[in-house]
Amino acid sequence: MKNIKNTKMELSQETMNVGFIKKVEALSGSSVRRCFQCGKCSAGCPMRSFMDHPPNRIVRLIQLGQWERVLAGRSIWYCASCETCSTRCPNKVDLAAIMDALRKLSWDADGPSKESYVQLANKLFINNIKQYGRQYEMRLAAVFNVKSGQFLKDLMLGPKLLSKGKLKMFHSKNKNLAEIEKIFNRIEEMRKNGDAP
Amino acid sequence: MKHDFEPKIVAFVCTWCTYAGADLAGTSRMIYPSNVRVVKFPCTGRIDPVFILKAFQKGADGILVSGCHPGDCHYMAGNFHARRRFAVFRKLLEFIGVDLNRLEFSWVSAAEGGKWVEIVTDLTQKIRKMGPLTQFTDLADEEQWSGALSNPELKAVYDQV
Amino acid sequence: MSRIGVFICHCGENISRTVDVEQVAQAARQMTGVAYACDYKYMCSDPGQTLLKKAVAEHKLEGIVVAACSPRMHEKTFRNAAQAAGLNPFLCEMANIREHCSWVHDDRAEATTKATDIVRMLVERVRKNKKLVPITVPVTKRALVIGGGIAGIQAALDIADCGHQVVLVEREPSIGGHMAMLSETFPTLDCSQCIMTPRMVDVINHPRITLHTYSEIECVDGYIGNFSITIKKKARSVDMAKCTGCGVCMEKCPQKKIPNEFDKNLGFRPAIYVPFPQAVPNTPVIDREHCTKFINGKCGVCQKVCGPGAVDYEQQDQLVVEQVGAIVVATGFKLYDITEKPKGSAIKGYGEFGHGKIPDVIDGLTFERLASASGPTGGKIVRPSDGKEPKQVVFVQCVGSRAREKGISYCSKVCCMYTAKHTMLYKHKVHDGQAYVFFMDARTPGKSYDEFWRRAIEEEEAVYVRGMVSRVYQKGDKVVVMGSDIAVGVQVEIEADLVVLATAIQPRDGADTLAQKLGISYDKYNFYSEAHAKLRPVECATAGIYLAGACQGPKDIPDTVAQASAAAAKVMTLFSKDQLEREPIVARVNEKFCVGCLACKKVCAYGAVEEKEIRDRQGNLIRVVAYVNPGLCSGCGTCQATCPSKSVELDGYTDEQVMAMLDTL
Amino acid sequence: MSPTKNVLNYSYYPGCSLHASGKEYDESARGLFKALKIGLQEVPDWFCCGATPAHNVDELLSLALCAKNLELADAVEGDLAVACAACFSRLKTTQHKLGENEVKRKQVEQAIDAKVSLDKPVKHLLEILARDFGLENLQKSVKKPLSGLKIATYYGCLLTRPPDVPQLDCTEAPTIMERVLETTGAETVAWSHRLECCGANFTLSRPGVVLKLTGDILASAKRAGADCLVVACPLCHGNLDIRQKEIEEATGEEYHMPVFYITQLLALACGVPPGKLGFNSMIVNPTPLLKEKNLI
Ligand SMILES: Cc1cc2nc3c(=O)[nH]c(=O)nc-3n(C[C@H](O)[C@H](O)[C@H](O)COP(=O)(O)OP(=O)(O)OC[C@H]3O[C@@H](n4cnc5c(N)ncnc54)[C@H](O)[C@@H]3O)c2cc1C
Ligand SMILES: Cc1cc2nc3c(=O)[nH]c(=O)nc-3n(C[C@H](O)[C@H](O)[C@H](O)COP(=O)(O)OP(=O)(O)OC[C@H]3O[C@@H](n4cnc5c(N)ncnc54)[C@H](O)[C@@H]3O)c2cc1C
Ligand code: SF4
Ligand code: SF4
Ligand code: SF4
Ligand code: SF4
Ligand code: SF4
Ligand code: SF4
Ligand code: SF4
Ligand code: SF4
Repeated sequence: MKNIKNTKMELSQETMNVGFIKKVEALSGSSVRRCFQCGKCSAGCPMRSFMDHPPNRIVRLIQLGQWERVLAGRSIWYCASCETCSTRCPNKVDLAAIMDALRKLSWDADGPSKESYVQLANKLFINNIKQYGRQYEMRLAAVFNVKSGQFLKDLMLGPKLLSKGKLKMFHSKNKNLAEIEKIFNRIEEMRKNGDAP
Repeated sequence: MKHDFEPKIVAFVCTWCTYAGADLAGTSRMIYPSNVRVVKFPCTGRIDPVFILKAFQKGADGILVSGCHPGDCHYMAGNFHARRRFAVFRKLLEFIGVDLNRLEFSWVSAAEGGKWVEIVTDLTQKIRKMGPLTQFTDLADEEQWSGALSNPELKAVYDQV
Repeated sequence: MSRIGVFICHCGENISRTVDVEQVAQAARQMTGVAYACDYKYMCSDPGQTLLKKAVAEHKLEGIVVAACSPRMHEKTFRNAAQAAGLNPFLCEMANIREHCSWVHDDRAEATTKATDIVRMLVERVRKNKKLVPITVPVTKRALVIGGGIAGIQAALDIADCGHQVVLVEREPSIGGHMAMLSETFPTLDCSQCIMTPRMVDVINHPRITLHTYSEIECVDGYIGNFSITIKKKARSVDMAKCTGCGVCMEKCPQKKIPNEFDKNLGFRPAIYVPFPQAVPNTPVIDREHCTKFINGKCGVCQKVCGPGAVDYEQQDQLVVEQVGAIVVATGFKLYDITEKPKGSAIKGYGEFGHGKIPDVIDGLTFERLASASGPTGGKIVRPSDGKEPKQVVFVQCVGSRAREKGISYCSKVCCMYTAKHTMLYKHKVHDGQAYVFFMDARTPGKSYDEFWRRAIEEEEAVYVRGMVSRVYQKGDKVVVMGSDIAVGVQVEIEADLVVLATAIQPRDGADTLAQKLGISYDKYNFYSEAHAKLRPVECATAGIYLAGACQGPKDIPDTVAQASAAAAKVMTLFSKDQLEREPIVARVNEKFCVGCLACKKVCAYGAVEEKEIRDRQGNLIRVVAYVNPGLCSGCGTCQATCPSKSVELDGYTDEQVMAMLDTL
Repeated sequence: MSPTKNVLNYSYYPGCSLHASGKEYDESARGLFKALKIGLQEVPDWFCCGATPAHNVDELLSLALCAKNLELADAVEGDLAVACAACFSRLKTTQHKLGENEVKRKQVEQAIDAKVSLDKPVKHLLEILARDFGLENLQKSVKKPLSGLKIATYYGCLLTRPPDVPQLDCTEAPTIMERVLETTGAETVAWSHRLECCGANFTLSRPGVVLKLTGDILASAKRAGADCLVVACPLCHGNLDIRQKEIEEATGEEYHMPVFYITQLLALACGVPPGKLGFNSMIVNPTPLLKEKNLI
């Protein structure tokens, strides 16, 4: 995708994706229009310096229905879900929830940041739940390193943690693992039928 | 503490700002040297430079002229006119050879009791160091100083400012 | 004067603790002119005051010095006591030996010396004091209100309701001002005409209001309590006494295509017209510039059709003189005109917005007329160019305002709010339309104002873009707006159907001329200046003249009405007494010495100094001298210090008094 | 008055981390509760709460997992005690969201094929100690005061945020950890980064980010003169303890600042033998500090 970060915005009822605004509002349960761009969210965001669009600008872009511009940036994948923004927003804009909604929408769509490490980690994490019911950090880390091509990453941490008894080499599956699978399946089913977002 | 020389200080102040500021210093029980004698005017705009000469002539060693801050004049522009007038007057004093350090202009508002104390104290100390002013006690007739510029040299200075 | 009584107060121990009061009294007895001196524990107490009164009688005192607290504390108390004892109160002065002495020094000997000095100074001063009598000025209890917008109407009604006569002068054929032009009003969105027209009718029906419309102030004489006003009533060409307001003349007038100013030229009117149907008075005027009869003498239709024979082509301008005691100035504002650069003004205009040549770029008032149910389109919002309903409307705030480069640095205060209102009115009328607003700040400091603005965005879905517009140009039937969104940090471009500019509020044309007639001051933009921004916000420095509404600075209706009522209250305060009594601390000119240089006139901030002609018995002008109008002088003394020939003196602060004090040094 | 015996009984949701990288938290919590005679019974067959990754991309899944866990917990008597701040946050959020949003509740019920039950109070260990058990009782249970220890209490994000969800303590100026620790005679320091994020979620994917954030936190604690940090969340612990060496290498600052779970120190104070508190599982060795202060 071309870099649209600095290109001119042509605003019209056609170019402002109102459906997108409504979708984000529905998913997050938070108003987007309330935001008056005070910047308090960005002021306290621990991840601001790693983001290309600061959190307030993310809200601004949604207000204008500029989904592509949001997608084109990495900000949503750098949000740590720390809830600082939501806690401090003077307008009760739940930006952390909006970030969740955006990640979900990006996850569903074919966004440019699909390959992000964060997304990969999330995916593995969820797969872990599906397969084992619980997290096994060793496996998570190992698979992540393999899949992300960073074989040597955190190489030194592993043995250290093992020696401290912090990583379990073996894991037992939950007895009612079938239950979990059913939940995953039902959600998938619901989505297929349009019963769930 | 006793000093060798206790100067006489005369303060010309406006009633709305500086006089009230000096009152505040009193109600706040701030202590300052007793050398100052206050003469009250409705406005600094009323203060004729002749009064300053008269005070010097009568033995004042230092003079303070103080009114409202620019823009706060109770009479809108009196302090502004005063400022202009004294700018001219300073030139004249300088011309005569009076040390301008003996004449202080300041703005003290009704809320600035502390500033009043500071200014009076500093001026008193400054004048103590300078010693008594003698050259004026024998200055002749102050009425010449009512701004009638009979002396061409003075007029030249006046026109220049 | 040589029988002076000196009363030294202990103030409990407040003074006596540091000042040896007995020693001061002892010293006072030695001073020239002092006939009696004593000290007492509480001078301001009843026994203290009785002591003073008794002493006056017993010792036949002619002057009094009370050495006690600050005169700011008790001068009134002791002057009253002196008066009760039969002395002129201005022969009583206070020597401040508490705030300026006992409280601020700790050395008893020094403080006592200083207190003695202070008393001596005041004794010398009192010796030179003169009896002063409070000045009284008779008050004509009749007010003039200039300008018949909501400000003038409110002030006039308040004063008249209080029982006083009011003369209301309006320049236009009808009262109403801008508020009559508005559609609905923030922050409540009530219909402007619905709340305005009843007030206009109240004015014309009020038994104590004399209304002069189509009239202007010709000249103003006099001073507070006693103004004489000459009013020019412009020829209406219709006899107000005869006209029934039937409107037949307007219907029949063949000149129908004159752009209607009231509708911001969106509609037309005949040459004989009322500006709008609810006009007050409902009497037409003939616009002589456009009337055929006046151009070439040919028509005369209106006169023929007028039943009561009210049309009078011969009518002349008329001068009326009214006597009033107070004046309320309420001449309102005009909108910044981007189409032209006024001659001799710093205003630059907006070349980048096409200098107003693009038909679908309009100003806020035009939008008001479009949105008004009684407007030229019946409240339908359409584009001036082709009458189509606009689907994309761009509003631009701060046009002209806050633009030093363009000539105005102030904020117009109402446009943020009326733009928010416009986006709502638009959305209410064009449901599928989209409003955009380019803005720098949203200035909404009023009760329920910010909530109103937020509603425009959150509920009416106006898209606000923080950032300004750089250029506007026509592209086909669209108007392209080039702006920026500084939150996103990119340029924004919108192809709009209609662009509405929130242009600056400026004083009316001729505001300066009127100010000069009235002798009131105005700022560099021609807004009238109040005497004190915080403490006297509705009074002019010139006594007896008050300000209301947008002529003093940009203002919305609530502020305007509040100020108008405040001005009315000030007028009523003035009218509450038959005589105006003032402290006799005023300047007086000694005509014998005055050389007529008028240096005093230049420095007097109150316009109190006038020129006075001295004539001989034959009436030949001998010379001109200064005269201080005691009604206007506020006693600052600036003139006295300025006068090169020492010809003007401020009572109560004469040179003699000051010099006497200095002589004690 | 000594603490009443066995009146407090809780069901217990340890969460994945407490079974692995945060096992010393689990051990010390159990030890402490035993010492205080508070019952703690683990919910059988609990699932992962989904933590941040789940709600990050799939809110419904996240809510469904937690709802399922709440259902499982219903089978065990007593309010639900939670140790991990992330689990606590997810469970509370689920209760909060499903309580106020009917649409979401219906969806979740469909997903787990059961009625969601929101009635069981979910409580963080801190809450149980400070409120249910009580600070006074806690103080009375202290056998070995921790006097001399200067502690920086680290709350991180999820214990108190957002304001209307966890309701553990004041969102922006909480004191619950300080109040609990001060019963032991320890000293808590005032410091700036108590509530800043450690970047927990990125420990795997973006360790650089974590290093920066935790580096700031450690620096702040050091500035305030703390001997050690105390946390109530295994994710915070992971970042601050496990990565401390890396941080030191990256920033060139020496910290050697042991990072305790709050239960470790409380249990120590209440007389649980140090050997049972997992001190040797910690990457930054706490022994020298504890020795120096005469605590072991
Ligand atoms: C587009 C727009 C929308 C607005 N919307 C709102 C709103 O929704 N709510 C709100 O509260 N405010 C609104 N305002 C502000 C409101 O119009 C003003 O607050 C109000 O009109 C000020 O009243 P005024 O009487 O001071 O002035 P004006 O209404 O201007 O009246 C002045 C009167 O004086 C007369 N006059 C002028 N000079 C002379 C002279 N020399 N001699 C005799 N008569 C003279 C004029 O003819 C006029 O009748 C709006 C303003 C604009 C421009
Ligand atoms: C930090 C700050 C800076 C400001 N700076 C400026 C400035 O630079 N310029 C400016 O124009 N404005 C300024 N303001 C605004 C200004 O202070 C207010 O406009 C002004 O004080 C309002 O005056 P008030 O008489 O309405 O209220 P107040 O000053 O609040 O007076 C109300 C009085 O009523 C008394 N009272 C209250 N309840 C009762 C009761 N039930 N019975 C009897 N008495 C009661 C109170 O004790 C008080 O004395 C500032 C305000 C603040 C907060
Ligand atoms: S803090 Fe809230 S209102 Fe402010 S910019 Fe962020 S989201 Fe918008
Ligand atoms: S929740 Fe995300 S966007 Fe909000 S402050 Fe934390 S990291 Fe920043
Ligand atoms: S200048 Fe002050 S000095 Fe003159 S009166 Fe004004 S109020 Fe005061
Ligand atoms: S001038 Fe005559 S015709 Fe016209 S409105 Fe008046 S009465 Fe009617
Ligand atoms: S005389 Fe003039 S005003 Fe009358 S009808 Fe003719 S054009 Fe119209
Ligand atoms: S009121 Fe708003 S639009 Fe008008 S000048 Fe001020 S800031 Fe600009
Ligand atoms: S300044 Fe003095 S001389 Fe000049 S006009 Fe005024 S009073 Fe007369
Ligand atoms: S005393 Fe002041 S107000 Fe009075 S005439 Fe002189 S300058 Fe004007």
